[in-house]
Amino acid sequence: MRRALVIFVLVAVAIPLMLAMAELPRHGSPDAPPQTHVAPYYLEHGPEEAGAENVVTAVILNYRGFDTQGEVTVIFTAMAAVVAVLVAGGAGVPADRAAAPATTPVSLIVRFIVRVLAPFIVLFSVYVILNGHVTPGGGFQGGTILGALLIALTLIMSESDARALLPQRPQRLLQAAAPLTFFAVGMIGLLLTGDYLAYPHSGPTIWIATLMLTVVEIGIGIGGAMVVATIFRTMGADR
Amino acid sequence: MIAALWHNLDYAASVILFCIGLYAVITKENLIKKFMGLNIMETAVFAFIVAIGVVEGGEAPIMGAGVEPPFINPLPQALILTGIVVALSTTALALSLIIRIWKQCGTIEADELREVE
Amino acid sequence: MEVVDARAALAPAISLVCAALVFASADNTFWRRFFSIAAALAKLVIVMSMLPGSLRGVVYTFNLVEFTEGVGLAFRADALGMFFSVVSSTLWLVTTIYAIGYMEREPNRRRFFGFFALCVSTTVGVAFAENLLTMFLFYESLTICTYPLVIHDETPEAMKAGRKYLIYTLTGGAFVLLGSIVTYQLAGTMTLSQPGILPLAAGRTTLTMLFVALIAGFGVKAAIMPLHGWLPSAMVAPTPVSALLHAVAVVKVGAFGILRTIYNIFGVALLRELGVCTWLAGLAAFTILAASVVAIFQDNLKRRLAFSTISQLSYIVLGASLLTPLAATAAIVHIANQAFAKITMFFVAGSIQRTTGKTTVHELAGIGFRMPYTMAAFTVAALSFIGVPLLAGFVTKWYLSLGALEAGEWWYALVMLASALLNAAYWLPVVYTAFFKTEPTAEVEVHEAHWTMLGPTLVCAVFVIFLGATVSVPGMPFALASAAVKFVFGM
Amino acid sequence: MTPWPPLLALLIVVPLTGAVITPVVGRTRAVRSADWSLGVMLATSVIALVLVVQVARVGPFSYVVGGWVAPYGIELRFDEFGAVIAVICLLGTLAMVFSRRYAAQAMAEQRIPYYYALLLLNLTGMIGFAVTGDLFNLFVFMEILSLSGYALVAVSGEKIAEMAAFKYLVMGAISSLVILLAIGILYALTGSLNMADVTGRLAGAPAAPLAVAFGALTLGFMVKAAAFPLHIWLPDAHAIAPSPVSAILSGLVVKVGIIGMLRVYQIAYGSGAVDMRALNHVLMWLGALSIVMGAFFAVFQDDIKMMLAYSTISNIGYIIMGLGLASSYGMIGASVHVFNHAIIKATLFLGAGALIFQTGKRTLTDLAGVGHAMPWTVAAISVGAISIVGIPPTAGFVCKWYIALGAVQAGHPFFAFALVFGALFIFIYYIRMVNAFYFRQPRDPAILEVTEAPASMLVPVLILASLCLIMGVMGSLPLSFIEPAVQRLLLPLGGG
Repeated sequence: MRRALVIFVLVAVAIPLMLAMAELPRHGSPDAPPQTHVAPYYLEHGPEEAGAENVVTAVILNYRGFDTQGEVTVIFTAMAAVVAVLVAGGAGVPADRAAAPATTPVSLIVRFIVRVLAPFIVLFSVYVILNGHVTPGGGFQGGTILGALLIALTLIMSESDARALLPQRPQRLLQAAAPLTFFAVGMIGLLLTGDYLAYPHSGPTIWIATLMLTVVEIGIGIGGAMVVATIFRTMGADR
Repeated sequence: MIAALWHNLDYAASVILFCIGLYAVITKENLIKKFMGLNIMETAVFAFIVAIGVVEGGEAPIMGAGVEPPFINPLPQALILTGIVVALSTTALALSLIIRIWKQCGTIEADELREVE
Repeated sequence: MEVVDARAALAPAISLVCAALVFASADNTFWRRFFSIAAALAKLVIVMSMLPGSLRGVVYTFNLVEFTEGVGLAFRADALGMFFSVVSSTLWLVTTIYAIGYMEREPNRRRFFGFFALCVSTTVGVAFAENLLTMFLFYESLTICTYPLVIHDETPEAMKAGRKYLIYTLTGGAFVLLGSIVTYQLAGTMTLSQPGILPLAAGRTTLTMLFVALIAGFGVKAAIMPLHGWLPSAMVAPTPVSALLHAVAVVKVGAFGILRTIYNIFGVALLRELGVCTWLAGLAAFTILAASVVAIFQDNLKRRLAFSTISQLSYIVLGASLLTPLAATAAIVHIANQAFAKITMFFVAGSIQRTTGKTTVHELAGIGFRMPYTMAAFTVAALSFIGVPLLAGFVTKWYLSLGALEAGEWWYALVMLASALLNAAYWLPVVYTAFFKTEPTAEVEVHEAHWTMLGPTLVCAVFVIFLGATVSVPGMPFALASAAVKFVFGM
Repeated sequence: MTPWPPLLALLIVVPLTGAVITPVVGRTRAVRSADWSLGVMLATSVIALVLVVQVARVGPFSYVVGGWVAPYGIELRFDEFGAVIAVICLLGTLAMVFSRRYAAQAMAEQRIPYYYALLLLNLTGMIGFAVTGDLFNLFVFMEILSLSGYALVAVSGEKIAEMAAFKYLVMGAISSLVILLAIGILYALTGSLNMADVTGRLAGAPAAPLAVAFGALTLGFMVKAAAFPLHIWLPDAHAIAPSPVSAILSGLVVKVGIIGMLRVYQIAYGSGAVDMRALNHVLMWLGALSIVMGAFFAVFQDDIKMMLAYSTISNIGYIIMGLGLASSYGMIGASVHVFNHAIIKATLFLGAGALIFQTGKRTLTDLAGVGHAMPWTVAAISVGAISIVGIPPTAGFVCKWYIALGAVQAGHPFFAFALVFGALFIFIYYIRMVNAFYFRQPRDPAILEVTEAPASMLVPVLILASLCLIMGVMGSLPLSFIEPAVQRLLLPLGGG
């Protein structure tokens, strides 16, 4: 009975979707509307208008920069949510299951390798963040690498050491780094050009545009790393 | 229809993936597995949207010396970058909820939880 | 002639203010009584101050607020509305005095009198409503305001009766609202100022459905036979409340709504064309007879009164649905005639219950000697119901029979006759028991109810005689009824 | 006065930035975050007010963020429907005030700054959702508000809060995905994400993908709006969340689905490519079912917040029915009910929250007689109850009247019938509530010694209750405000 119902639901979902997919413009065709309408403009004007050879980055930071501001807010929301749900959530741990081991001992090799690689990983992440406009990469990707490093370091350290890794006092500020940089850059854009989140791309002030883009990338990177690490640590701390 | 689907095989594949995810969401009792099903569905939708941007023989849309059109549509990629972040956020929240449920009720099996309620 | 005059809105509003003051007076008995009486008195004064104008043919209107285009609260005191409000405001004053005596030792008096005063407001609001929506609003408010009165005792039985009352009347209210919506859509207005606003072009089926919806909606409160179930159960309420429900406000509002539906929404001409009123008349005749038969078998005095009410109200419905001027006159004046006679009886029942604790008919043996004035008043009312000439009830029966003959439907005259006999069959035994079956112990001393209860009873009994005797005197309420009929029939 | 378009962007980014700073502000003392978020909300309200006045004067206007031309950049569009931001700001501000005392009692202090941050994010998400003119941007803001919504349900610390939040999350995430899928299909068909642009380019698109896209959008938004068979996540989530959050969730967040539907209609009718008739029928029936079933379940609830939660389902039913009728009256009524129901439901939830805060009890049985102890709060709740039933002269009446007229106008008198009797049903359970507060003997006499709620709770409740009355008396104001938008929406159908 239950199985029949499940099959029915799946079929009822799949058949209309398949029908729709069959009638969509042909996959990979260069004449399909997505390839002829908005995207060509990006490909044609992106590099000089947005100042980024990587058109994906141009779209993310320029044409759809507002989306990206929303996106960094989403991830901040997730962090706030995780913290709000897990912090000081009252007791109530079932006695028999509470006795999970506090930490799993990490082998010497892992420790050693993480420590040795750490500077290189930082370097790599900085590279990814800063080179986002010419190569695949950018703030999110670099930030995730940095965040992964923080997680890895947390794994191999004692709790107090791991705590010392991240600056305590401005921690909450750093967690909000990405949305804050967006806001700051957006407001500067508003002041300079009269439009929120606009970059002064033409004229002698072009260096300002580049600076702003770089700041945004760095902000996303730091904010992303902090958020990812915070989520992980909050989950881990709440044993 | 089958012939038309053959041309849009990528899209069809994402539908199948979507249904697999949905199956897991509906049938799995374990909350984490349920949520993994949801992640599969997310992946399916992302794959679909990214596939929209594909141009046959297209290159990555990174301009520079020595690259020739056609380029792959950059817009879906930009969108899905956002989409992935959203999915990550949802997953993080879901997992922390599951942690709390486990602490409160001592189980994360949906059928057992219904009894607890 | 139409005059914009704030009094049309002030009449409902003044009691609202008094009700608020009653609530605010907390546990201070003096102020509570003062404001209760002030509410009734103030309203009576305002209504009466408009009466001379109304008799001259002046119509007072006042638009209070407009919610959206063409939909708002507006008041209009035309002849029909004035007639109803004169009756209800007169009775209200009397009932309030009676209630003060009756509720002497009851708990929760603040709530009781507060909502009591609110009911005054809403009833006059219904009477003066310029459009269906205003009417609906006050119609529903009345339901809500009477609910705390019905459940006053807070016993499980009272709560149950209250629930039943609410379900019946609110469902009726929903039908009224539905009817209003459809009316607005069909006619583009909801005004009650015209003799009929609906066009025949709207289609027979639609109009018939609309008629059924509106009549069903108002019919619940008017207690037309299949919809009467709430009324006998609501008897658990304190007697002044029953008097209120039966004579003055609730059921009358229902009957008044039916009059408005027939005369002001559909209009006589349209209804003659549709022919739906034949069915309504049949239903009303059935209710008159069936309820009377049921009443004969009731031993509890208040229950007997309840079924009598059901029967009497259908006089109004019958008169309205015959669609002739004479029957219409009967229908309108019966609002007053039934009210005064029925309220007399309720006052008597309440006085007996409070003074002797007796509630059933067979216990009343010899009560006529203990409470002679009270039972004399009862006798007057009973004779009025039976239709003895010179009493109020006769006027109704006479005009209604004439109206039936005018319409060429003579069998309704027979119904009147049968009803008179049935009334005699259930009221005369009460009188007989009271006066001619002596109590086993011969020693009886006169022990009347307190003057706050006896006084109103006697006043109402006098009114019953008065209304019956002054039909042809100009300037009396009867003239208002005639004016209303003339307007409706375009005479 | 010419509008200064960048204000539209500031409307979103000001509270957004305010929200991310909230935890920083509240680091040392949690109560500072309350002050801060209240200030942010007030600033946002000022911006919102200016914008609403502008739209009333000059009609809809738009702004493309970053100065890029319309289909290439992200366009923010502000029209009459967008005026819902005024209600969002109002309720947000009042919820912030209400939370001051409430949060201090209901949750641990470390949580409080994050609670305010999430509340602000939630409100911002809705503001963004209401004013964006870009399909994907819509999705992003929808996720901000959904994520914060899930978390806000979980922070209350009630026993099954996390379960309710998880249920909400799974349903919400699936619906978001379905919406994203539909956006993807629309993109594949038109190559654009800008709503106006998509509308213009849909003509001639193949039928099956269009049907699936609009079906999926409707399905997704119906889940968000909690229409009848898709409502299962709502009662627990709304009943368990902290009361100010319940007010926001019930009053506003479910309306996101409705606003989404309005946008869908704008695309569908504007393009002329989609036949919405079948879908409209579904909506009408869903609406009728929601009204009746929501009211039906509500009758059997003893928990006051649970009752209010079910009542949300039935009120959403009214709105959905009004949308489905696709007649001008129905649409106007439905759009205005979005505003009015928000105010009414906030009155009720905040009032209920005050009761729970003062008494610690949440069932009608336990709360019997509380009307004598907390007269003002209970009076406000009663006003809300009268209003939600739709008795004039309160806010609920105008909309229901218009929706019923719309039903008759569209030639479906049956739905007017369903609507009126649904209202009757609703009436019955609100009478149960008022009955319990005033007329039942208290089960525990101690309840008579409870004191009135503190000012920070009472004042918002009273403001909202008086708004219920004001919106009823001045009912024509929002109606005439929203009418041009509805006429524009229905223009392709021949003016409605």
